[in-house]
Amino acid sequence: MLPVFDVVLAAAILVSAALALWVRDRIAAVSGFLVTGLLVSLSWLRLGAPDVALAEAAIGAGLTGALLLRSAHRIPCAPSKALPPSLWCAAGALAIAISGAIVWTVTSFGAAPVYPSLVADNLPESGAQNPVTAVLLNFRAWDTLLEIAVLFVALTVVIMVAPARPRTAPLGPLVQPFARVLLPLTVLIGGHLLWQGGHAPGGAFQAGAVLAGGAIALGLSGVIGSKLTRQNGLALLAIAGLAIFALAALAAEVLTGALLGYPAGEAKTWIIAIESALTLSIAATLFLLFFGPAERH
Amino acid sequence: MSQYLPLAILMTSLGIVPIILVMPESARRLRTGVNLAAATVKVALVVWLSFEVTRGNSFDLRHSIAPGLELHLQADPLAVLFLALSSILWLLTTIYAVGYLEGGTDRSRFFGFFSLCVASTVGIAMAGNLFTFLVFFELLTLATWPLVVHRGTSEAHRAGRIYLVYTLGGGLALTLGTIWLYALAGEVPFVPRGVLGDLPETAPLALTAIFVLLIAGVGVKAALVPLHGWLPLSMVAPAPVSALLHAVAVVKAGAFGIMRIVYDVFGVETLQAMGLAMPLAALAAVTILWGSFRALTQDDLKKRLAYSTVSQVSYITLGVALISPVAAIGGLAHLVHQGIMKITLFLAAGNFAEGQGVKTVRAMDGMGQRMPGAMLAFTIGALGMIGVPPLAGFVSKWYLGAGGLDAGQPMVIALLAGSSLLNAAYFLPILYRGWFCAPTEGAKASRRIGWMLAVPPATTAALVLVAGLMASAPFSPLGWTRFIVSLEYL
Amino acid sequence: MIAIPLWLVPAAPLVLLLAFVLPSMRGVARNLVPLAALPALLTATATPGPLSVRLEWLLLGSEFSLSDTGAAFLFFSSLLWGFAGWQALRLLADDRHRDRFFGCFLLAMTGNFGLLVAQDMASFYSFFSMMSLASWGLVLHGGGAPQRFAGRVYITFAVAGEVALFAGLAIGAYFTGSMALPAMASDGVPPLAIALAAGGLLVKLGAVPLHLWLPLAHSAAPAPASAVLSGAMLKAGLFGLMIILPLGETASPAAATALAAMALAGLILAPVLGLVQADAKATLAYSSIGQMSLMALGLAVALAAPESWPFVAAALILLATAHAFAKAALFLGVPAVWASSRGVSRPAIILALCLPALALAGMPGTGGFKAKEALKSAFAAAPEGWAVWLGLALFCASLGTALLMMRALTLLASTAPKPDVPQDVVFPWLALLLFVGIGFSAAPLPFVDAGVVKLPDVLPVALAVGLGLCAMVLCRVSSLRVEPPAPGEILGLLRQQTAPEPVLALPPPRLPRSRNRGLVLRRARTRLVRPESGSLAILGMTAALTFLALLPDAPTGELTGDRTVATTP
Amino acid sequence: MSELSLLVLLPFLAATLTVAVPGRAASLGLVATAANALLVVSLCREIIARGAVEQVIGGWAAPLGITFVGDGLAAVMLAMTAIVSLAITAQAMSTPGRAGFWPLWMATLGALNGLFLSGDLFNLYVAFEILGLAAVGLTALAGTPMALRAAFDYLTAGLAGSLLILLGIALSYSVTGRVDLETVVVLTESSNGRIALALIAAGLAVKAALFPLHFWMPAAHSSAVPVASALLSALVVKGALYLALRLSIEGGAGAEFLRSALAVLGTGGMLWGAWNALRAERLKLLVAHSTVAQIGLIALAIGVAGDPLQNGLWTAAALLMLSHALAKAAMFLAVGRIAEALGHDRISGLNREELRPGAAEFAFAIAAISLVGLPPTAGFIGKWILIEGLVDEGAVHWIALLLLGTALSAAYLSRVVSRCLRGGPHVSATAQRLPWRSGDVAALGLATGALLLGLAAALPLTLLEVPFA
Amino acid sequence: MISEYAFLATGAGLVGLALLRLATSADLLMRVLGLNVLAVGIAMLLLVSGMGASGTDAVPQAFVLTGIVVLVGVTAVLLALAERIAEDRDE
Repeated sequence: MLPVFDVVLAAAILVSAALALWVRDRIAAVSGFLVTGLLVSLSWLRLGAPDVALAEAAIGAGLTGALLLRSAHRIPCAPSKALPPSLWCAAGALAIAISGAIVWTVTSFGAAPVYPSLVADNLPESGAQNPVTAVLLNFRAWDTLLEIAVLFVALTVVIMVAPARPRTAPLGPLVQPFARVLLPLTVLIGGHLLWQGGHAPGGAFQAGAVLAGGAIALGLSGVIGSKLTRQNGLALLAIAGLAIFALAALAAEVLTGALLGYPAGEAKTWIIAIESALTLSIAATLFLLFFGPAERH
Repeated sequence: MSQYLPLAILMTSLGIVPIILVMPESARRLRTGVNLAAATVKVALVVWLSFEVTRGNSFDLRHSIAPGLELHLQADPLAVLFLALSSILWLLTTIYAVGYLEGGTDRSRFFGFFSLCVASTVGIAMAGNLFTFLVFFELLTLATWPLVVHRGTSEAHRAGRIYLVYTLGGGLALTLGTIWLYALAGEVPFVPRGVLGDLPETAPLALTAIFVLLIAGVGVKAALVPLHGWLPLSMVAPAPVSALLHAVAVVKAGAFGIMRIVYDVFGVETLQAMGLAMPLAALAAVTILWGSFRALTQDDLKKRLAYSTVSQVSYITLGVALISPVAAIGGLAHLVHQGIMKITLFLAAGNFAEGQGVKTVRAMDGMGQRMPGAMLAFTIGALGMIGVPPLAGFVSKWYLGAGGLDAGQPMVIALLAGSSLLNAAYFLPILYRGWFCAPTEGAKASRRIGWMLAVPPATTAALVLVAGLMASAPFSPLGWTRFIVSLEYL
Repeated sequence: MIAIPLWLVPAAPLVLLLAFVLPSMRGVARNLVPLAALPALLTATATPGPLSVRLEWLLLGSEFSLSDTGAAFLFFSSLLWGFAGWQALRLLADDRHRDRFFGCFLLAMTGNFGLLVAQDMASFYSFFSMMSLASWGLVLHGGGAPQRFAGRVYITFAVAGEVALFAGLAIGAYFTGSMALPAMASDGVPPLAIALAAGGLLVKLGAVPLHLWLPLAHSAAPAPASAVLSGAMLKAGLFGLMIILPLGETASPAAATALAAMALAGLILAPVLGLVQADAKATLAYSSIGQMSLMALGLAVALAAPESWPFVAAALILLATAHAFAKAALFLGVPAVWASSRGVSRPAIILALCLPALALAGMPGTGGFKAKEALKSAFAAAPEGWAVWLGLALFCASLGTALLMMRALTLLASTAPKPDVPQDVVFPWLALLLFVGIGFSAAPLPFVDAGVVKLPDVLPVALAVGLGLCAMVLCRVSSLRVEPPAPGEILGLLRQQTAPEPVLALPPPRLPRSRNRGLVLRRARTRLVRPESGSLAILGMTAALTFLALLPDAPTGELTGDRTVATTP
Repeated sequence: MSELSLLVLLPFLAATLTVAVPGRAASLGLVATAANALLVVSLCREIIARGAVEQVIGGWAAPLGITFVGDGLAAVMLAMTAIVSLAITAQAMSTPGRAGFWPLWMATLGALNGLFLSGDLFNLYVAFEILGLAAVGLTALAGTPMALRAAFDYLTAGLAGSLLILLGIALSYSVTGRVDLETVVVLTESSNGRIALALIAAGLAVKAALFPLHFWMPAAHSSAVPVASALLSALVVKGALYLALRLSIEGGAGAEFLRSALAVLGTGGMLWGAWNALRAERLKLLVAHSTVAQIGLIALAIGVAGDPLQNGLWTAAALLMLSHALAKAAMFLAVGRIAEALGHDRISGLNREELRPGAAEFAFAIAAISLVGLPPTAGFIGKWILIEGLVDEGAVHWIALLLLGTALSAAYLSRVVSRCLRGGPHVSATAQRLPWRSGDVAALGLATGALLLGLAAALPLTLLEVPFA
Repeated sequence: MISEYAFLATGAGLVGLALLRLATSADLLMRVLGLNVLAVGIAMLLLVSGMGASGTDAVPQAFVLTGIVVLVGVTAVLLALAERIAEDRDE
């Protein structure tokens, strides 16, 4: 039964993606993309990757979708002539060829991944029970540091480019209570995800995304927008993640002689400390990515 | 201490380049002072060096750039010959240029590149291997270009562009040949009688191709037909630059390069065995005649002189290509002789243009009355070019003729005779107009020529006379040349 | 006598020339021009002769010494240069370009003296060309159209001669391995070398057909210059030939025949062309051709019969000396005639000019006669079959010369006086005339019996006088007129009548080309590219690379062996 | 703390500080670049003395963890970055900056350092993302519509490129089960592994602006502010080229198909870039097209160098990169100064101005010499090594192409230099050259450095001899 | 097994679709969407490759996570740029 579900799911993903990419209506396209994201996160759950599925739902579908929705009506359709059919066909053929090559490559017999055993062997020393968290924040923490740097750079560029701020429409008295509930709720969920990340699916990114999502909703409703986004404090919070992570990396090197090499036995503490900082920083960053800079230059 | 003499000689001109380039336009006295001081110091250093070399001291400065590649400065007698020529003429040309550009624009730029030009010439002279030679050879191309286009007119730029096309093209050929040779033979130092070992037997075709590439590369600067097209065009440059191009630096560098390639890379015997000497000599012969033919019909004075250079420089090539010590003496001596004669001509021509606005042969009427000194210098230079004894040109032609016979090529005598006739045919009308025709009515009022313009051509004219008259004195160009050839052919 | 260093002979005029460089010195220097020849004269007459000098540093190693022949040539040359210089001083006193003239004059003088003492090829050639080229200035001095034409022709021949001489000497030097000039005459020198060198010298000598420049130059140059040209410089050619030809050693019949043919042609051509000239100086010039041809004939005989050389040499020296003085006296007389009015002085001058004229024609009692006698006796040794026409040639030479002299004097007598010629040009001429008259009649000639005058000796002159009178009468009676040919003979045909350009005509100045060739391409607008085409390119590239990855590779070596990265060779 | 850690982390720390303290951004940048340069010097000394340096991050050895590898090639690239960064910082300090420049610049520096040191494919991908994003930010810095549009196109192309790289990494993971650099040689052994490599190469071609995937590049490089253009052209594209060279080295003989592709594409780029540069009317556009041509040349050099395990021709490519970085940075700085002084950057108008920046023009000329690769520049030495090797192999066609490329670059660069030398009737007699400015020193110093680098080529070549451990 | 193939085909299909869309559309928003779909497809491929008998490999999961975060940053920048371009065009 399950394989059938998987096949249907796979087909649905493809169809929704094709819809998202080919419908003319902006909102429909973005919606299609959102649906694709959700279906994909579902499929990833099926693939045994709940961490990623969570992240895709929160960030890939959720935040990206919000960003796209924000921008969809502001970016006009390009008045472009249709591509000549010959080129179209050529592009289609090439795309199919590449897809085919990919399928062939992956299905051909390849070496078994070397990582599972390594991860399993070293998991106890990593300070996290969740292997994904262990990889992210210990085994390959350097990747994560650079990833934070990407967010930092993205934020810098967005602030510099400074598009017009999204319109915030006060939601009115009816929704205000809902908003008041939303904030503590997101904080709660975020905290849980962060804490859970140590041993079960979840972690800083998912937590940060949830926090940011809540904050964006509040911001759009006009509850916190005027106060929070007009101050540089949020920006400082956003950049603090990178700074703290980098300093921690250096500090670890001072202590153990290896960059990002946490002192033996204290790995968990370090990871949680870093993750906490990152959660706040990521949340602030994502929020600012959505809302843009405090002031236009 | 004296070990660094070659470097010191190089730096006297190279070191002042940045200093002069950054000087403000108005710092005339300072600039002149620096220029003249450097030139004087260099002459002194070169004299010192030549004494050291005659005493048998050798100089070797090496700087490794990459494995198998090094910059190598040395001072063998051949280098000293070229050094002495360029340093002395540089001093004179600098004096002249200071006077010539009085009130001109962009003088800092001009003198900066002027010095760079001479620095590269010095580098070419003292290059101890083919790579070093190549480096300075290309530097020379670049340093000369701003001088050629100095006037900034469209014509100058056209000439500059063509100059670049030719010389950079030649540079590419030279580069390719050099790299190829390095790939075949490893390091290629300049050693008398060549460095190729048994390569002529193992890779004759490749060596022939390399020889053609190398000669084509240096042949552009040496203005070998058909690579000479840039030279007559670049006479649009100011007179001191023309002097530099034709007498001190560029053309000479090409001829000197041919010498190095023939003597110190391939070696005359190898070259003869490979059958490459005769084609080179034939090319030189064609160039000699062709240049002279073209000079006949030029009305522009400097253009006529330029074609004359095309012809005369190939005497040097001819002397080198005729595999004979006597011809070699002639060719090497002509390196110096042609230099001092042609610089005399160009400096005098510059004076005509400056003092009387005369730039064409047509307008030369009565120049002997209007500017007797310059005309006298011009006459001496021209007669020397024709080969009239006892001037310098005669000495080299004499040795070339004898060398032709020595090499079993009696046609060389006919060639020399024909060329001398052509030389006379294009120079004597100028002398005739200058001395025996009445000045035309429209001749411009004379502008006073300062001593800085008057002295250099007079000096070089005197040198032409002395070099011919005292040819057999031990320190004459001829004497030095004999010394060099005794090394090459021992 | 005073022992004068030999190098001073050419150096004296050269030093004087240097004085001309300073404007303040020029006045003094000009007056010293005639005296510049004094060291040469003193050296030529000094006994014993001066020591030879060797200057290793000079040119290619120079050697100077004075042979007997050289001394004889130097003697008359120095005198001629001195007198000519003197007259030039007077004649050109008011000329604007006199300093230019004297510069060339002194330079030519240096060359002439120098080549007479030079013993090595380089310095000989140097002095020779110095003389030739400087004479160009003398020819051109007048600045008119005839001078320009003459100058053009002269320099063409001179340079060609120089080049031939250079080639000959260079070949000779190579084959003998010696720079010494007499080595040219030794064995082992290829005939080509001698022929080339001789060719160069024959140009100077004015041998037919290399004489074309000579009448033009002589008539175009100022009279003193013509005097030295004809009297001294032509002899330089003779002198050179006497040294470089292998005379007195082996017979070379072919060369002798060729030279004899040239000489005979000259002997015939000279009077024919000279008689129809309208200019006295041109007539005199043709007479020079005749006389020099006679001397060439002497050389030809010596070439054919080596044993005759000592006699021929002496005779040639004598003949050269006689011709030099006589011809110089005639040329210097031309300004004297110009300066004289049609009154008493002119007939006197013409009469006085008859003396050198007769000497030239070989009138018994003159130095010319003695010289010709000497030559005639030297010809006795000529080979079989030569004797007949040699005698005829000598007779023709005398006859021709006599006719030419008559023609010249007649022309001179009818010349219009030139008021701008100063009167005092007469004095140098007179002084020279004394030499011709007094000094030369008594020249000691041991091998010629000068005492007896036979009828055949005066025959040519008498015949000439007779013929001349007949012709004159004939012309008067029949009003026959001889149209003088264009100067320069066949070269006259080449002469442009309108505004001659010097030597080589220039093409019209070319307009600078405005076409702007080059590698620069202009006006490239950035095309509007479809934004998606970039992605299309990426897609295509990706597919292409993927395809490439699937292509089977050439077999590669060990893949996972040594992992050391290679570096520069 | 080791140099390696500081090299990658200091710039990021500086970047955050410049955001936090915008008033001191310039001096912070200066301190960071200076410290970076000192660190590089110290690292190079260490590498020369003791061979390649390796650092295992977090104590987790590859393939699980990530390793920093400081071999000769990495050191040369780091040194290149350090030199150029000093000049760019100097120039940026002398011109009024825009907000955002310093953090972006510092992030670029950090990303480059991380890129050059990284020994892990996925880590390289992330570094590329930082680099690409920061470069886009620098492009957009000018704020003009053109710059923004160029930035957008740059980012989409760059993102497509990095996603292709990621796709390649994904495939290589599926083939070999690991993603560290050691996996490359395994990849070359099978067809599907080579497909993964091909995808990575396609991504790199986009990132390196390799013909014909350079479409985004001229607009981006010519519309950015001068300092940013210099950075983009000199350093950012080098990241991708470096990785291409690294793959060629790691792949060894099996990467031959990649090298053939690079050679062909490089040739195309060299010719196409030169052609466009010959036709360009604007100075900045000319320089940008020249970058296309020069990248083509470098790719050609990597491509024809053959198996780096067998011969040392690849050092030529490294030298060419080094030379191009210095010269092109100098050139863009000079062009910026010229355009600023004249108010335009039309080539045809260069000679008509009465006030001309002499020092900048001079810097341009010197940089042009280096770019053409005339002796004794490092570019020349690079070409020398390459041609000498090709002669040995008898690859005449490649030699001819190299020479053709050299001649073409001389042709288009001389267009500008010749204009600078031209006075002509338009310039009045009182025409003056602008006096020196402190910022000119950067361009001139960099250009001179590029010129003299050839004389000191022994140093980079010695460094390059230090092999990958 | 079938599931794996299905998701593999999905991943490859997403990549193909995205590449095709990128190559055929000039629309700014479509390009952003296309790139995002491309990234999702690649992530899918990574996860499919990481599947093994003992569960999904954690390392590619971490890669995908990183990729998702990176992509949201880049998307934000892209959209910001696109909006500014649109604004500038409107003005």
